[in-house]
Amino acid sequence: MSIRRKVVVHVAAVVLAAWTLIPLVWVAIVSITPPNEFASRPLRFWPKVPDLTNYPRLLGREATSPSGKVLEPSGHSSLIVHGLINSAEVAVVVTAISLIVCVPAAYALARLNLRWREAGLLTIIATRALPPIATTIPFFALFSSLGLSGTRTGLVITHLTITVPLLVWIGTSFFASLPAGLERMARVDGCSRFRAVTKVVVPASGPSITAMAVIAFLTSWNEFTFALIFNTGSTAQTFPPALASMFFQVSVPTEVAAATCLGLLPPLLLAAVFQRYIRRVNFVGIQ
Amino acid sequence: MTSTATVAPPHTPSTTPRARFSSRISTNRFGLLLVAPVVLLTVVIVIYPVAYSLWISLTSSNPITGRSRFVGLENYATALGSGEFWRTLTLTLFYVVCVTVMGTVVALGSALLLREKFLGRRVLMALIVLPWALSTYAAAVVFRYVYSPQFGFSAAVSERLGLDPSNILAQGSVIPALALVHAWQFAPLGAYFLLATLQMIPEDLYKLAKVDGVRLMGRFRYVTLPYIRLPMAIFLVLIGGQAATAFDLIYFLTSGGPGGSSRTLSFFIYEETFQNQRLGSGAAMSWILLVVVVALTVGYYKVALRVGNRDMKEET
Amino acid sequence: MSETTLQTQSVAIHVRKVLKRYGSSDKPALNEVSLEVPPGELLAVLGPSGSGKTTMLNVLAGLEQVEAGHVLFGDEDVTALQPEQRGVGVVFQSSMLYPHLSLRDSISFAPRIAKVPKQEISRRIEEVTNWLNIGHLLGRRPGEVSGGERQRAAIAKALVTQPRLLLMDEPFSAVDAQLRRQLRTELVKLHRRIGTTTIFVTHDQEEAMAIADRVAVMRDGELVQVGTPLELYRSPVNSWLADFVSIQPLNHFDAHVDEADRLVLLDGTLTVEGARLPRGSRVAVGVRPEHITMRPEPAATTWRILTQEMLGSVVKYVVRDTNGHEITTVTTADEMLAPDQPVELRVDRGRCMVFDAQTGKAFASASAQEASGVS
Amino acid sequence: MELTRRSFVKRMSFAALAAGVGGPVLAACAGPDKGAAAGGAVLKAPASGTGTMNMRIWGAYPEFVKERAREFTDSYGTKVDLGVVAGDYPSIIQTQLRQNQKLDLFYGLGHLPKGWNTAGWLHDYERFWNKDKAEAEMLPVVRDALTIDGKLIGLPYFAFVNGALFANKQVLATAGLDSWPTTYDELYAQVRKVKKSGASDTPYLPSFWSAPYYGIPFGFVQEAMNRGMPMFGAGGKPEFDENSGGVVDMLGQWRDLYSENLVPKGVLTFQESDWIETFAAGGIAYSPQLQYDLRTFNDPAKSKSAGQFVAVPQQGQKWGMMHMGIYLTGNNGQSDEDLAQAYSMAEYFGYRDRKSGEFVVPTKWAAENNLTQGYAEVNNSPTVEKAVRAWLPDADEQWPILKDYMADPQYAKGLYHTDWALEWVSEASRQLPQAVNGDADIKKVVRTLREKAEKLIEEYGE
Repeated sequence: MSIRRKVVVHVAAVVLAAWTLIPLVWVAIVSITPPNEFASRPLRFWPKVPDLTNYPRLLGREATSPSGKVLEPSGHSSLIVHGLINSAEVAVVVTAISLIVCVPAAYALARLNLRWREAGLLTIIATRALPPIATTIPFFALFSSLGLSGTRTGLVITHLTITVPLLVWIGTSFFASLPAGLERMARVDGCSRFRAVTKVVVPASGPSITAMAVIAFLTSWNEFTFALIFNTGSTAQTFPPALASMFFQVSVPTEVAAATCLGLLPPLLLAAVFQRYIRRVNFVGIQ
Repeated sequence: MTSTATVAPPHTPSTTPRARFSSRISTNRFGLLLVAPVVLLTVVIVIYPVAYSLWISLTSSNPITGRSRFVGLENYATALGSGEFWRTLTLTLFYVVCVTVMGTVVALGSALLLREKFLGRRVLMALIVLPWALSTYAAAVVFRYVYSPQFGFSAAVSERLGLDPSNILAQGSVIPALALVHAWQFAPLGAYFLLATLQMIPEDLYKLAKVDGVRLMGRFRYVTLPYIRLPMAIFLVLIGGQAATAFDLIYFLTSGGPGGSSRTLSFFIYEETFQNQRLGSGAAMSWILLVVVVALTVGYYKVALRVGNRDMKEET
Repeated sequence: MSETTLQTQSVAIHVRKVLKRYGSSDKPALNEVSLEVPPGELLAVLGPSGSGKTTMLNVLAGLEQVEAGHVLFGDEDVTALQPEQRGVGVVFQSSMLYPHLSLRDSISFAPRIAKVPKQEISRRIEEVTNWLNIGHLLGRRPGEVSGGERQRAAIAKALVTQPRLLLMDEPFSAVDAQLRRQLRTELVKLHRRIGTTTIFVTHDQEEAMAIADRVAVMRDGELVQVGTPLELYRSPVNSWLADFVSIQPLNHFDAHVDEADRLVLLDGTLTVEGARLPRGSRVAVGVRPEHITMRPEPAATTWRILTQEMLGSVVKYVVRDTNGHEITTVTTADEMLAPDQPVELRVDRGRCMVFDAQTGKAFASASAQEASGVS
Repeated sequence: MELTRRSFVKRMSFAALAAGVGGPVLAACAGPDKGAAAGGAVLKAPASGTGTMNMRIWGAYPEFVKERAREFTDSYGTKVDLGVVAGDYPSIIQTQLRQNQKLDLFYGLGHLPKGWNTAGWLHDYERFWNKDKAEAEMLPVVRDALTIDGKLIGLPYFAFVNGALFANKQVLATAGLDSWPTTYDELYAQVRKVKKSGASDTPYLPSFWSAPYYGIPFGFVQEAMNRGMPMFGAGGKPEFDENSGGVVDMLGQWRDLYSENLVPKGVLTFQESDWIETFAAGGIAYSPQLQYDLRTFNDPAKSKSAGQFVAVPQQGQKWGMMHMGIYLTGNNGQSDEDLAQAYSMAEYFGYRDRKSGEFVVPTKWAAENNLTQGYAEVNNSPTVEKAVRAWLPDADEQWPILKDYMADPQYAKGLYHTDWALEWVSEASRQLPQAVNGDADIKKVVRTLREKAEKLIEEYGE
């Protein structure tokens, strides 16, 4: 590689890193800016006295500010803490159900040469073209009669409408890429059809299934529209509407920034840890 | 024969236990059994509600008085006859174009870069996943801190450069500004996706092109592009569909403003169904949007596949 | 010698009128095929691609359900049994091991499923892997060992289940020629040692002839011939098979029987004495290159050497007659004859394979045997 | 098509599914099926608190409400499940009411309860044991606002002036201004002077132009009313039009403010937190704000120009209008006992503590957060005055000004007491910004808004 090319490539790498990170880092910086330094003129890129108190305060603890003042827990702490807990619960249940339902289906669609395979996959993928707001309309009516509005169960159901088609889609392409004949070997090794799936195909697809799980978790954790419409203000409120309640209200922007960081940390960590698996996602899936 | 130590008892039909259920049924039935939960779930929580929303779109009901009546295609006619609907549809298409262009440029640029060797490549490869891990709502919250003329990063930078912090979310620039957030959030997926394809292009092809005296842009046009056209098409369909149905980004950053400058069809539907609670006309507009998105997707897919196939044929 | 403690079994395999069709296809993949395999035999199923040989293997393993007919292991009818109930060991063509497991876990997978006690599994693994010389690789994954080691591990995996029947689906197709020959020899030795009935599917006739006790040749879903390599070599039932099992391409001739009971080949430039066929009959004759005796004869006028090719222990010559007909001969590499060398050719009746001119079927093997007796 | 066994089974399962899920759905979609919950004798205050009450509030000061809820539980035994809602509050709550979520006590704004009551989603307070006493103590404007169809619909959560005109003394001093504006025209003239003087680049922050639904429509209605322009008559009949000057001229002035860059950039997409932050950051001369936020602006922890923010006196010109928060009770078919529990909680939060007889929560609201209440006794109490004077700049001058704001504010009853106020407000929040930023012709916007009201009257009046 010529020197010139080397320089160009490294500069481009720095630009890409900056483009990716600056928005995130800036929110983190705002979250540790003390209120009296916030929005100072001219704007500072780093606070003179970093102030981490927003975090313990949002998690419901008292905190001592850099100036030694003892600050009460944030008024939004229960909102945020409950939101985080609910989000985690809902996301875990959604992930579990999605995997239980989608792994066998994706496996079957990818490897069993079913009749109606194409039609099934196309239907599933077509549902992805629905605007999320459009699916809320029928649920609007459904939930009132079933009493599911404002419950975690209801939210899990709505999240499944997104994760199930998505996971079947990407799962199908995952399983299609498994070595041929794996199940035949399992069969002669003494597995029934079903055990061949559970004992061989699933373990052999560890990374793929991990990627599916991560994607299901992220999708649920980040889901906003259903959570806003059905669960805002309820005890089953997840993090996104809780953050929205702070965002749209008289909150100190630095505190909102800290809340944002708290809510974004789990997906960011998860994605960073499992990014090697996520990279395997292949959307070509169907031909 | 040398192995005579012992001989296992012969298998006889009477000692062979019955095969497990999953083995006894035909492959097709076993497959249907595995697919059944998804089919059932999809029917109950996706197909049925969607079909139900089709029914809703043929009705008109008042949220307060509770009066509801069947109106046939009136909601569709009203939507298609209203200037506001066409305005939001046009805005949606503009938004989709902005998002796809920006998203593709960033994704392709990242992929081309990540194919090179440089210091910290592995780290960067892992880093770029981060925006993707957020949804558009979270990206919107994050970019509020970038765009704000009062305390945003962009304001801080422009101040340092001696410029007047401009209002990025103003009439003229709001759609590209929102599209940028969308592209920021969605491009990593495209980058990974394209990179996987780029890495399959044989290095020899580039050498050959070099020997033939093809310049950098030419090498991109004649070597790289034919390979990535199909994955690129798929990425464009994905990001385009995402953009067409995006709502939370707009909800958080502009609420459709200023003055309706960012009221895309998806947000318009939100206003109609949720703020006004006019489920009928909201559902009708959703269906129109769905048809538009599906038609564009299918049309685009077909074109892309044809072009892709043609390229591949030229190759061989 | 009894260092083997692995409990091996050898059952007779009976395949009776098995019919198998895929989907709605009219042409059956197996068209009422019957096959008898005595206990302990190493049978090669040989055929070109699409001949139904892999289907046959799948039917034996239980991976495919048959439409009609029966499969018996010994006197047990296993037709309706699922693969997991049949007690067969299979070495597949590709992905012979579980990619996500270490060799040890792959090999012990089936006995673990069968709930064989742990100690017993270890004992068997130790024994089998010692035979195959892969004991030191057990901790690795398939991606971390060489192709040959993968093959050996796959065989070990098939053996630890102590199968009644060992099935192998072109197991050596993915390795290079030299290693393939080596593995073949090892397989034969191993089979001698364990004596399990083994059915080996291949499209490589050389491989089939080299290792098998008997070879079953398949074509278009039918069994063409089952016999020892020598039988196939010497008495193929038709000209297609004769071609298919020969290493060097056959010389084919249209021939007729003349008044002197001679087979007249190539407009008479080559004749074979003692046809023992009705006068005037028209037949197809196939002669293997190695069965044409060639002798340098400066005075000969009909045949001259066109090209020669050194093939190691033998030399292949293409010889041309005055009419421009060419035939191929192979002789031992004692001497090299130069091109243009006039030669004399002789073909014994016993070396001729005579087929019906229309159907390509061999004439009754009795006459062939008689013929060979004469030579 | 032949009806094979398979296809028959398939059809049957679809039918079963449709019947199982579809039945209730269709029933639910038919609209409100409960009649208005009315009638019945006046209830007795419950002897003890039981069960759990669902409470939903707007996102302002959630920690304050949480603390009061804890005190209520300690004192009365009733547990409180408190939910905080912000953003599209009316739509979110209306959705939950429609979906029959259990809402025992929840916050509503003045323009909401009329329609909700018509739909049968609310329990009125006619059976509340202290109804007459509470009504007697309310400010007249508050009592009027809370009386819907002749019935008391709830108890006051707060009552303050929305769009109270605040000034930043520092900026005015720099610009050399020393007299308060007495009309909107004077206000806008001063704003231009400030900009000219260089004291501020964007001297005016019309906080009510911003993105939320309670932004620009409220600003529009309040400025029109304060300028004496008729807006809505009886039954919500629109009394404005595009031909007679009035609101058209007013919007023209707004358009000028915007195009002359007298207002901060991005104001049309501001959220509430943005407009508070922007004013608190200094550099703005005048801004109509929520009255109670005067405390926020003068809080050094939240504001860089604390001590500089004062309310502009109403000298013949009213600024802003009455803004009402209301404790409402949902009608989910609850028993009289449960209703009494809801009343009991409403009484504690929105009236007097039954045990002490004092205005406990309202007084704390007013004293701690400057959130004025629907009762003169609370707003003028020594506790509150003392608390407010503690932080209020120029307290001797400012305290009477603040009291004056609450003396006789305008209230947009003509609009608010319609079944369709929410819908009109939504439409206005979309139309008006386009008039301000020049996307749409002002006259056309005004006509659209009038026609919208007429159409809604027709539809709801059917």
